[in-house]
Amino acid sequence: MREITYTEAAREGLDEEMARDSSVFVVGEGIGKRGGNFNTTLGLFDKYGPQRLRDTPIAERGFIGMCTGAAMTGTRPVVDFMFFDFILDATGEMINQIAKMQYMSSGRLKMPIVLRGCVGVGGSSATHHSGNYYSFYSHVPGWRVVLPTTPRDAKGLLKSAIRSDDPVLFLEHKLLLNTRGEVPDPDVDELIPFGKASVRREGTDVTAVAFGMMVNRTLEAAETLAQDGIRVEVIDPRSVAPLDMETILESLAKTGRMVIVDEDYGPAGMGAEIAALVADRAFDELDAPVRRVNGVHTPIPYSPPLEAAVVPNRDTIIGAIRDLVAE
Amino acid sequence: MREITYTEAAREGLDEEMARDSSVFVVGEGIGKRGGNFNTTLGLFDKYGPQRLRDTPIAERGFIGMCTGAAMTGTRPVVDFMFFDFILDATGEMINQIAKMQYMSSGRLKMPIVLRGCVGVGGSSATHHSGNYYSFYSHVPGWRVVLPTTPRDAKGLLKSAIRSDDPVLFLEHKLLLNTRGEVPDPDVDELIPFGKASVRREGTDVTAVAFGMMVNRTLEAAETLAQDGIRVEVIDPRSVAPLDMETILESLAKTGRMVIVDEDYGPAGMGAEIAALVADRAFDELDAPVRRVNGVHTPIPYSPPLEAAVVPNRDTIIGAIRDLVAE
Amino acid sequence: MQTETHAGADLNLDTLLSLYRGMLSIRKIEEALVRLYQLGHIPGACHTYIGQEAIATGVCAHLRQDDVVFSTHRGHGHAVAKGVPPEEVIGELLGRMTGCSRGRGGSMHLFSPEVGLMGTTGIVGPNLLQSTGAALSFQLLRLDRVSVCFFGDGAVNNGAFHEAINMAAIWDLPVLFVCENNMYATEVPFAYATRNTDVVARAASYGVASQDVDGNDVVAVFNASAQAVDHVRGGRGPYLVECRTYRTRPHAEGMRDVGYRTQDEVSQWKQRDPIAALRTALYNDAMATEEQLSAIEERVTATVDAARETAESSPFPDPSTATSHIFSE
Amino acid sequence: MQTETHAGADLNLDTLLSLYRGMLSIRKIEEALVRLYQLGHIPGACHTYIGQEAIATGVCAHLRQDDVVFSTHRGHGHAVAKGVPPEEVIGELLGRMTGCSRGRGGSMHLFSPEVGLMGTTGIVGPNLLQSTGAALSFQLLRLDRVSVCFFGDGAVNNGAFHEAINMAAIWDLPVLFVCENNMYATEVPFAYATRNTDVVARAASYGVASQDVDGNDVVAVFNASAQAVDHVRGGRGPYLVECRTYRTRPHAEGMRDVGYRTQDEVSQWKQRDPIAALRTALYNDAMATEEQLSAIEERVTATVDAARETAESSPFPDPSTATSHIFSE
Ligand SMILES: Cc1ncc(C[n+]2csc(CCOP(=O)(O)OP(=O)(O)O)c2C)c(N)n1
Ligand SMILES: Cc1ncc(C[n+]2csc(CCOP(=O)(O)OP(=O)(O)O)c2C)c(N)n1
Ligand SMILES: [Mg+2]
Ligand SMILES: [Mg+2]
Repeated sequence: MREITYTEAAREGLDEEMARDSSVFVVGEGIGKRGGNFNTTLGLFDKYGPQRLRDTPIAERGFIGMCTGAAMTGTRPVVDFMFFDFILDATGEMINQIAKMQYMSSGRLKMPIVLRGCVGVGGSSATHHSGNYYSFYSHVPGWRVVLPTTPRDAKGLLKSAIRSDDPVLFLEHKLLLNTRGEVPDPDVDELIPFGKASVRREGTDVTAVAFGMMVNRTLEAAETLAQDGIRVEVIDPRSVAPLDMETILESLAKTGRMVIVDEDYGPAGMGAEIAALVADRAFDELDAPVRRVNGVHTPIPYSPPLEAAVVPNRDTIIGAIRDLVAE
Repeated sequence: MREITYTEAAREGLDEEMARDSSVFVVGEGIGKRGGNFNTTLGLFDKYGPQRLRDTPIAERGFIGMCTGAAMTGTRPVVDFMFFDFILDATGEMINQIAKMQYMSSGRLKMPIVLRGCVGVGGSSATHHSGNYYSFYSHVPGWRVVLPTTPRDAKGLLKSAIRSDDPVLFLEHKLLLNTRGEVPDPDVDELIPFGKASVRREGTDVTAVAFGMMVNRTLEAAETLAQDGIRVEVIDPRSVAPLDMETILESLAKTGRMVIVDEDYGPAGMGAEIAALVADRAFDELDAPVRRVNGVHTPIPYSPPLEAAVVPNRDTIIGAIRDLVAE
Repeated sequence: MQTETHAGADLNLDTLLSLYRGMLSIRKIEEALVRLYQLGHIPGACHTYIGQEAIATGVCAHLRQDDVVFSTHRGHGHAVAKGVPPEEVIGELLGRMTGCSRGRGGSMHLFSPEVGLMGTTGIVGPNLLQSTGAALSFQLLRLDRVSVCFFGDGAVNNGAFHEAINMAAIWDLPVLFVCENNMYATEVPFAYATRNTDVVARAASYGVASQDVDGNDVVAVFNASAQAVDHVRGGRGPYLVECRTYRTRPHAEGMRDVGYRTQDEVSQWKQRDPIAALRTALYNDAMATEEQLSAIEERVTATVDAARETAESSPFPDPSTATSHIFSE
Repeated sequence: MQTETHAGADLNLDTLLSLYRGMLSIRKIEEALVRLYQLGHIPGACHTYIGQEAIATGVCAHLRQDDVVFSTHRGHGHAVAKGVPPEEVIGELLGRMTGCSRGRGGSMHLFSPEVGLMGTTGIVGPNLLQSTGAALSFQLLRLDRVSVCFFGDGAVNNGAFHEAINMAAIWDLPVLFVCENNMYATEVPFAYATRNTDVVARAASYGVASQDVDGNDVVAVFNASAQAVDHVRGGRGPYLVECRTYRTRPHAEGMRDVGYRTQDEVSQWKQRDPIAALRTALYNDAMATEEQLSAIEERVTATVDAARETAESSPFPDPSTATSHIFSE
């Protein structure tokens, strides 16, 4: 298979869906001629024109609310929002409207809208450009939330997102954008389903469930630990809502030990949910307490040494897994 | 001690703090001459005038952002927002600005702001007037979040909130507003600290941690269960951030069993966090898995039979506790 | 200002009677809801449209079924005018399975996409944005459908107004903004909440065509909307109509209604009742007889009575359906 | 439009030289930052103020230290003009402990409340609201302090603008809104993002006093701000000054800068450089000699060089402090 970058793969997926379905359109700041702050739409303006690649004013609440109305009336908006931090201004539209529209209308309206953009800490982006915030959208009902970590998943999940009649948050960790990986040929039309975890590495001693960029860090950690004979199974849930607990519990049944690695904050986060579910459903299979490795509970600082101190890294993860195995 | 309502108690606390400190002021829709949609400011307009009881346009993001600036410059705003659902439009200000202001300024700015208003399901308020949403503010750093359940706590916590130099979300379950309870005399000046749980009923068989309106429901359940000899210890954390895990773990050490009762959604909610912390810190003390009783994971419907079906009630709680004891 | 409906000027009798019937239907439904509320049969909130009927009626008279309407917390009138059957509106407020939202929504969440009612909203603002989005769909799909947003004066000071009208303007979207300026948002006067209460002038400052109209004069609203809908459907971009009006009941049923407006003000506006005004005009202009008009009133009353009975005898939704339709599959 | 700074008209030489020095300081700091960025020493974003120096300089010349400034992502110039020492600005972008935000913030989170810099923001909009809130504090505390908000044309179409200016108007709050209209928000032209690019007219539509000014003419900005600050401090309510200007560098360092504006446009604006314009005027009006001006330039360069060196030799923050100051206790 050919190797392309994460951004290229997602862009290819977008392009294919726009070609397939003329009701798909994109809005965002600088996603037109410019091709997007992260090159998410590079080249598409020339292909699909200003109606379907529509630059917007700086009005996040406005254009997300607008796209809500569009999704109710026959088109399929993709909102390219750059940083999750920016769309906190649209939370009202996302929670009160988008998430509830199908319910409020008893299923007579659909909500085929995709919000896509960056999350995550890295590159001294500081506290207004480093947010994660996805756990909240798994907490409230009504959203599909995906966090692809490979180019192949990025493409396949974006295609599924655009075809879905449900609202989807498609979140791209900024440090993954330029990573490369194998992606099937354009004619393959591969759709990756929501709620299906990917076992990224098999192992028998510890189950490590990791999200977003932490999948890569955890795979590195697993590689190192393998040299000491600690075999870590690494699971990438790929979507946080729905969450594929089946795959997670199957793995746990094999290993008896679990660590959850999430750059996002710990309290009431994804790790808490998984730990609570595991404690509830697989209490007797646990050989040790479920451990969580999270980003430090603080606003994200700018300066490199401070920034590095608040995100789990390979060593933090290795340490946590060694401790867990020792218990 | 005299008995007054929850709303009266909170209003008394607000009045006392406004009398004490002339830099305290209130903004909101209809909180001036009208006295507030929930009578939260009744009578105060006559006492403190339109400058300190300031009616606002319908601009939740606007007036919360404005009060952020006020709190940075020497005054102490209290935002009376009516329903939590309304201030989802201000999430950007709450997360990116209010929560981070002290951090971004390295502690050189303080953020003495209180946001107060209703949460919760009840009275067919339907999906735009029933939100809880507090778990998100325990997930992100920077907020104090209190959920008083008695008139006395409402008064004492509101007074603490107004005197605090940190931002505080003061959340009042709509079904608690007219409940009555004992409150010390006005001259007592009782402050209730954040992060200190209240053991509302002692017991030795099961620890029930309940939030908001669910404290009352759980107390009712405990009363019924006592007749069968099941002694439930009921803990009201009173604040979800900070969370008093010490009191919770102490109780668990005694009972070995725990249920968490929260009207709010389960996934990545407060119950998940407590269950995860318990699993992490008191794994060996658990005689049974920690159980969660939550509101159903759905937008809140209007019609009474539907609404009743999505909130835990006395019987749901009794059932969960019986099951837990039986394990 | 004095509402004086001139019936005969340019509308034919059928149209006038249909406007009369339309307003009256809304009024009778609202009156039925008030009584049901007072009897304790409406479990949630109820914001009536009494006094403002001319607006929904006059505007929706120009809409096709495939045009869409986005409304507010005060949306019963818009629902009815867009074609939601009375029993479905009443049923919804009673929380019944037969309500237009199947009992899930209540007063502030009325949905009937089948007839183009795309929702009322419990939150002030989103309807402005969503209507703009529907217009964007129609533009993208090259359809000559029109999107209409009803909103109150209170929404004008919200950021949603600013962002919506600006986007509608720059992209020439086919959306008609109808501001129902009843001078108050709950108890807060519009004149307190802004230094510029001239919503038409504000529309102009975004480059949006606009006009204002006596919102209690259904003929005036009808004529203004004819122009407005024509403008919008013709692809000439958005349009704003400001209707100056008044609600004669409290903000919501059960709320105290004192301290922010005078009894005098209320009575003066009651004298400008849009339904009575049209009735008087029809009668004065000798276009309809007292009997004709009374016959219409009787039929409307009978229809609404029957609708109320149907609604009241409809079942509540099954609690086991509380979680259906969160997602599409 | 042609920037032609008339130096002599009404300002004395000290003021003019101080404006010259002020603008030059900002420019030299920005140039140092550009070099540091190109060397890879600035770990995060860097949006320079080059070309817009007249605005911060002309406005802040009228402010007291206890007046407050709320700024944007393009805030280095405002920080310097309000009195943040150059080494603290450079240090902050380098992520050092001695930065004005102790290394926590970087370019878009500059704080120095000691001198009235209440923050720059990485999010477009909040500064409009916060400045209004500071003005509310001053009104409540009966202080004659002034709150100033700098914001770009891009912020004008955001709901925060609408809500902030409206509240400032209805409560007569002492806030000065300074719109730096440089015609683009990133690559999106203001003329695309709105049908009404006349920000002064928009202020008027909220009942807010306003004037526009050539933002590349520091004397014009100085004079307009004198009036504006006087108005605001005198308790006559908010005021908006629209400064028409241009950024001559890319939106942020490291960004491609093609496709949305012509080279021609950029060069034309470079010829209207505010610093060169003042220098020429001072020289033409025979108010200062070439030597005087060059001497100032040398001193400023030396100061900035020293500041850069100080910043570069400052320590990085201690990772163990990463979580301090989340809360007050
Ligand atoms: C965002 C938001 N804030 C506050 C409210 C509470 N509220 C409901 S209706 C209303 C007044 C609306 O006034 P207006 O838009 O003029 O409509 P009217 O009631 O006069 O028809 C308010 C403040 C709300 N529903 N949503
Ligand atoms: C809410 C929000 N949306 C988008 C951005 C990304 N962004 C940063 S600066 C900018 C353009 C701002 O334009 P303008 O206000 O005119 O200021 P200028 O850069 O021209 O000085 C954008 C879109 C942001 N920071 N915040
Ligand atoms: Mg109104
Ligand atoms: Mg600009």
